[in-house]
Amino acid sequence: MAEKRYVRAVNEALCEEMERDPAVCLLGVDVGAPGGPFGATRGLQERFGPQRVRDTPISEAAVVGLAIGAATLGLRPVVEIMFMDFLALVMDQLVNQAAKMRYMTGGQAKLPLVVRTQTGYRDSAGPQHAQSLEAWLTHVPGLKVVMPSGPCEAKGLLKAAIRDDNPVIVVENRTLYALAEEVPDGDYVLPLERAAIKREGRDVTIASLGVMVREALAAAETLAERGISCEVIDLRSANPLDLQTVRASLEKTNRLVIAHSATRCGGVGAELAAALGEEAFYMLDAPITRVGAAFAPIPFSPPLERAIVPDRTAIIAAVEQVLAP
Amino acid sequence: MAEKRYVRAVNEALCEEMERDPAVCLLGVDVGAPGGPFGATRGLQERFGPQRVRDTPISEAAVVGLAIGAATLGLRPVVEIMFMDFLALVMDQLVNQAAKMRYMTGGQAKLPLVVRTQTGYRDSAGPQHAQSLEAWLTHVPGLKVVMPSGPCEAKGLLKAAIRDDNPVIVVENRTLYALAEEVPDGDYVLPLERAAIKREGRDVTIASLGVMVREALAAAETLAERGISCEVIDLRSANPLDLQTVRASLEKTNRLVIAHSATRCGGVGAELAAALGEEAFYMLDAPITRVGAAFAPIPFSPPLERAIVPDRTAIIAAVEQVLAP
Amino acid sequence: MPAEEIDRVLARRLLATMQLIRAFEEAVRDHFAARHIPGFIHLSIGQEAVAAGLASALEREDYLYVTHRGHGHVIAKGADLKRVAAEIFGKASGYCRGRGGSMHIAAFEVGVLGANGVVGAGLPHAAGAAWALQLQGRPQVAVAVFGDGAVNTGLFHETANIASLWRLPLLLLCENNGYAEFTPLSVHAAVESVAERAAAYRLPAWRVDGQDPLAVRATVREALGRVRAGEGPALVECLTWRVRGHYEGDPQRYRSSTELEEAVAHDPLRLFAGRLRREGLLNEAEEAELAAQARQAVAEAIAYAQEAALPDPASALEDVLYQPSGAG
Amino acid sequence: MPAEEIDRVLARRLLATMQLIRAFEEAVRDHFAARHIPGFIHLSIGQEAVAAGLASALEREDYLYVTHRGHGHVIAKGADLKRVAAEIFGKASGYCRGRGGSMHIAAFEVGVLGANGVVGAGLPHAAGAAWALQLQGRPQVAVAVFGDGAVNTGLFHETANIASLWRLPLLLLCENNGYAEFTPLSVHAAVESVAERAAAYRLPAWRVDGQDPLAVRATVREALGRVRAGEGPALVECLTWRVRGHYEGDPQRYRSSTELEEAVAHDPLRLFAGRLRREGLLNEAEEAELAAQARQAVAEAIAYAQEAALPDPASALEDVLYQPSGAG
Ligand SMILES: Cc1ncc(C[n+]2csc(CCOP(=O)(O)OP(=O)(O)O)c2C)c(N)n1
Ligand SMILES: Cc1ncc(C[n+]2csc(CCOP(=O)(O)OP(=O)(O)O)c2C)c(N)n1
Ligand SMILES: [Mg+2]
Ligand SMILES: [Mg+2]
Repeated sequence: MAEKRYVRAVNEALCEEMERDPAVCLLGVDVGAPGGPFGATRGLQERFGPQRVRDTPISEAAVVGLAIGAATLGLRPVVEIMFMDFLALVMDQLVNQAAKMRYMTGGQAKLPLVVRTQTGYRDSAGPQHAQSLEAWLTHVPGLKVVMPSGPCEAKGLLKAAIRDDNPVIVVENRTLYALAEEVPDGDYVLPLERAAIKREGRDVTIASLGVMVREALAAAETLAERGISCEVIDLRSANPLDLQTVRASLEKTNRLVIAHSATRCGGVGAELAAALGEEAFYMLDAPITRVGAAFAPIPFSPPLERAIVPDRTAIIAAVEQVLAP
Repeated sequence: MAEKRYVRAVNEALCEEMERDPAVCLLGVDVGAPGGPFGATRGLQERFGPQRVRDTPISEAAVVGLAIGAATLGLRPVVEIMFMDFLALVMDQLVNQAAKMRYMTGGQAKLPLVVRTQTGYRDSAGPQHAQSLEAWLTHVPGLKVVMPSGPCEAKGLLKAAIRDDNPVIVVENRTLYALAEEVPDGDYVLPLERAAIKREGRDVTIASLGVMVREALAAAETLAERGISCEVIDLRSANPLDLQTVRASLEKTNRLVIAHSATRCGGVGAELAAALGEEAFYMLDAPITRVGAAFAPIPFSPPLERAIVPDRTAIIAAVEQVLAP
Repeated sequence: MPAEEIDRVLARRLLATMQLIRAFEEAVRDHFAARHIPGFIHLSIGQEAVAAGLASALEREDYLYVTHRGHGHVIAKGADLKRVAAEIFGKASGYCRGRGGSMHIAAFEVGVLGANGVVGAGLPHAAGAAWALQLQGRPQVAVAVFGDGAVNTGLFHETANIASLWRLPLLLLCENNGYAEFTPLSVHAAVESVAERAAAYRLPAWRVDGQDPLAVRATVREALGRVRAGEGPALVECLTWRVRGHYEGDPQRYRSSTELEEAVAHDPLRLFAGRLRREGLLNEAEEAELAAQARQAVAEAIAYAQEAALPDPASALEDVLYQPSGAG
Repeated sequence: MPAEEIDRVLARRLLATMQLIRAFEEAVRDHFAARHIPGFIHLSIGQEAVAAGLASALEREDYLYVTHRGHGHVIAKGADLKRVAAEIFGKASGYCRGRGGSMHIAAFEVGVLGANGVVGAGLPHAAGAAWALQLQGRPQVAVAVFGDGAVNTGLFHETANIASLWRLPLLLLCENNGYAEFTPLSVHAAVESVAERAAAYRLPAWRVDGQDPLAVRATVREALGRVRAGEGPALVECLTWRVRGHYEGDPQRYRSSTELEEAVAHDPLRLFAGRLRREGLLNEAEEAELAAQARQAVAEAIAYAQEAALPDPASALEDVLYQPSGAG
């Protein structure tokens, strides 16, 4: 075990899985010789050769399509889509093709395919480079979607994704790439479909996703100083959503705040709130409250961006609101 | 006023708007000489010429892109995307381009652009021709989305969409194309952002979308025989959602069932339930219950398809559930 | 077709394949009209020589991706006619358990990895299969069949560029029937010859009479010779005639009766059988016998499909995801 | 450039434009390094002759769509330098009110209808603008600028086919700098010449030295002659050299020092100024004065941008939708 940065944890996961299984191979714009736009694939082409680590043209839809065909024949391709916004270019291949392939062929196809992508904000990446679009994928039967909230998850979830025999989308966060923490060496694999309790608490449950887990933990820290005890859940998976873990926490706290980076309206929090609002109706002492981005594109200029995207302050306000008498 | 089929109401709206405003023009696969795959554009190329009613190659993303450029210069293009499933091919142009164009240019661009598409099920169209994907669009600031539930809406909402200066997606329903009802002649324009109460009732509110409005009305009829009085709301718009109308109804009924064709998980119903679960928490006498498609692709074979997609029976069951003591 | 001598066995095999496809699709046409078959149906009547010629040039282990108009290719590749029929009828014993239907038949056991309801979407899948073959060092090739309409999709372009760049063992086989649904080629493509567009990717390309199964076969063999030798992908454009509408029920108002008569005049079965008779390779009795065999096989397949059980509604939620055995 | 006599006024104007772009981008480079500018920055240093030559061949009323590497074109088209700078600095008085930044500058008042952060995505917009011009019977043209990397996107293909088919008044102008981010052309395209790919759409195409503003201008004028005459779209490929990294901060590990030196050796400003001096059209003092003017204009623009107000956070929710005046 050693301190590793998030991006290094991704790199390690890829490297180890490629060592372990010759069927694992990488595809994407600049993933090869350049080592990836953020360095996630650094050194891998040197190590595994240009056939297994392939730079592609700017042809995202075809590249996901290639991965589908290759996965059908037993490869385990890992595609990098540089920014999550560009998922919009590959939705047909992801949704109409990959997600339905097994079902539509009556079980003939098995599709061990990973799409890695990343999102992030507060770095003025602007309207076309900062979206969190996982809610689209939550609506799609046949996909799995995870959002690693830190270096451990980055490694453990990616390894699990590569070993899974279904299409899995892994949404990393570029603003966390430089974050370091202790990450287990070697075979460290986390379950894809399970949420994790990151901090135990009694008064309010905060269910959070991706980078917002960090904000939720910071909010919980501040709130603890005010005598409020928050249970922070890292949902980890956006498809499927681990309702059970959140429900179990609600049994204790009876209050729920949901926090994600994506636009609040129509985000993953909507499904979570709707599902638990139904299932756990009689458990709730206050309305389920959601924190997410305001209903606007994400602007470039820092003060505007800050006005649109959520942070720990918004979580604190939401917690206080659900606790208000 | 005369009886008109749904598809004829669409045709009339297009024709009248093209008469009224020479900037209105049509684009899409087979919309020209052939009059559209479902006849919605029949006769329009003859009438308005091949420049204003243009058959396009199978290049959906570029065609939406063309419409964006043309709209910027003052045309009011109406693009037809043959099946809603194919929206997956144009998500970048819709979401990263059209939806953000006005915002991203600081208000320089005005984008009067309509995308007409259609969905439907119970006709064994199979996994790639039967999806309702409006929830994706609900999550996108900068778009308007309507789903006409009958011939009147088909005409009135389409005319409003064409006159609106923003990108509007109109989701028709092919299984309703042959349905006829009285539709006002001439200038009949419905507001884009407002839900309509289709049946008044006291006990339960059913908020429904698109073809499910018809199922909800049928369910309400049956339930009335059992002494249950349902208020049926046609949401009409998926973006924005008219929460006010539903909330006002809830004040009376205190119980809400939401019904749409789309996959239940992550559908528009999630946002509606989450938003009202928060806003109207203290009004609710029972959990908000959602009816939608099961979590699977939509299969071809009729018994399988029926097992996946929702209908009036599911609505009746949901209403009975929210009324159960 | 070059003036080499025609191999009698091969010729009959090609004719038999074409007859089987024709008989099958005529039966599908009739059962669809009689409402025994749900959904949409796209028939390849008139285009059978492409499927027969192509498949005869492939090994069983080669991979094939087809289109919404794919019955012919699936049958020619050797799929079990009963399971094809059962799929089209939406039955549980269909290749896809009734989930796909006509537009989505896949028969992995004979290398048919999928049809597609989204035009162009299968092209990169074939290239991906070819990439896997290349990586795995296997001798097979992958073939993507697509129509003239698909050539205008972005995916055609992206796929052709990557395939050429990576020298993938891929054959791009275009069935140019001059129409994308109701829109003629001249209205949807800036260049009438698909093969001509191949130069933009440095793809070697051939243009061939798609009504002649021997010509299709010879051209595909020539192209595949290069592909199998590791020289990278190739494109073959087959000029062919669609006799029926885009889908069953299409009244074809957009085609003149002269044009329709011309399409019928290009019937590949009649042309090929006539030629075999003229060259003394087939007499009328033999032709009739082959046709009878095809009809017989089709009748059995259709009867099977009609009697086969519908899927259990409870199975509708199976196989959304692959579940390793033992897992929930 | 043909041996015709160079027009002194034009030559100086071209040089001045290039100097303005260069001075502006050098200032942006420095202020970005000093963290005065948020976000990402893509500079066109080394490529200025394309922007200057192209813009000099356009009318003010012609429309232009540019890329993530678009500062030069926006400036050359005549945009207000202050508002360009303010946008890049994220200020309220920027062209896009600070919502777009470097990657999304649009200046409608001078016909720049947008830059794009999604490679290839602006191509159909330009074609759509051209379609509107055609329908409206207006004499202008639309121009799409894009890089060699964008040629591999499906949208390039779909747009080129439609534009040719519809004979749109569109110029496709490719800046081939040999790289898409860190990936060289040979690794991303099956065919090294973009112009060669134009034949697949029956597009007339030219390939020109993009370091020579007069050559770019002459070629664009020739191409636009056809376009304005209603003969349909055309493609011009400008061969050019990117001196800086893909974005500011890119250490360019993927390029040898020889290659970088070669890029610098192709500096279009030095080459063009040298030539003007050799031909007696410019002396050193005049060159220095032009450069000083450029630096002065840039200094004013940057000072303006630095002092300009940040946007009011309360304005962040404005203009998500167009609201007719009077409506809520
Ligand atoms: C992306 C997409 N757009 C539109 C359609 C509707 N559609 C189905 S088949 C077809 C025409 C295809 O033409 P072609 O590729 O020539 O094949 P053919 O039908 O002639 O065999 C169209 C437009 C579709 N299925 N997919
Ligand atoms: C669809 C898409 N894929 C990837 C990227 C990331 N990206 C930004 S610029 C660029 C390279 C573009 O190369 P080129 O078109 O040659 O333009 P240049 O940067 O050389 O001017 C890439 C891959 C993107 N912005 N959009
Ligand atoms: Mg065709
Ligand atoms: Mg480039």
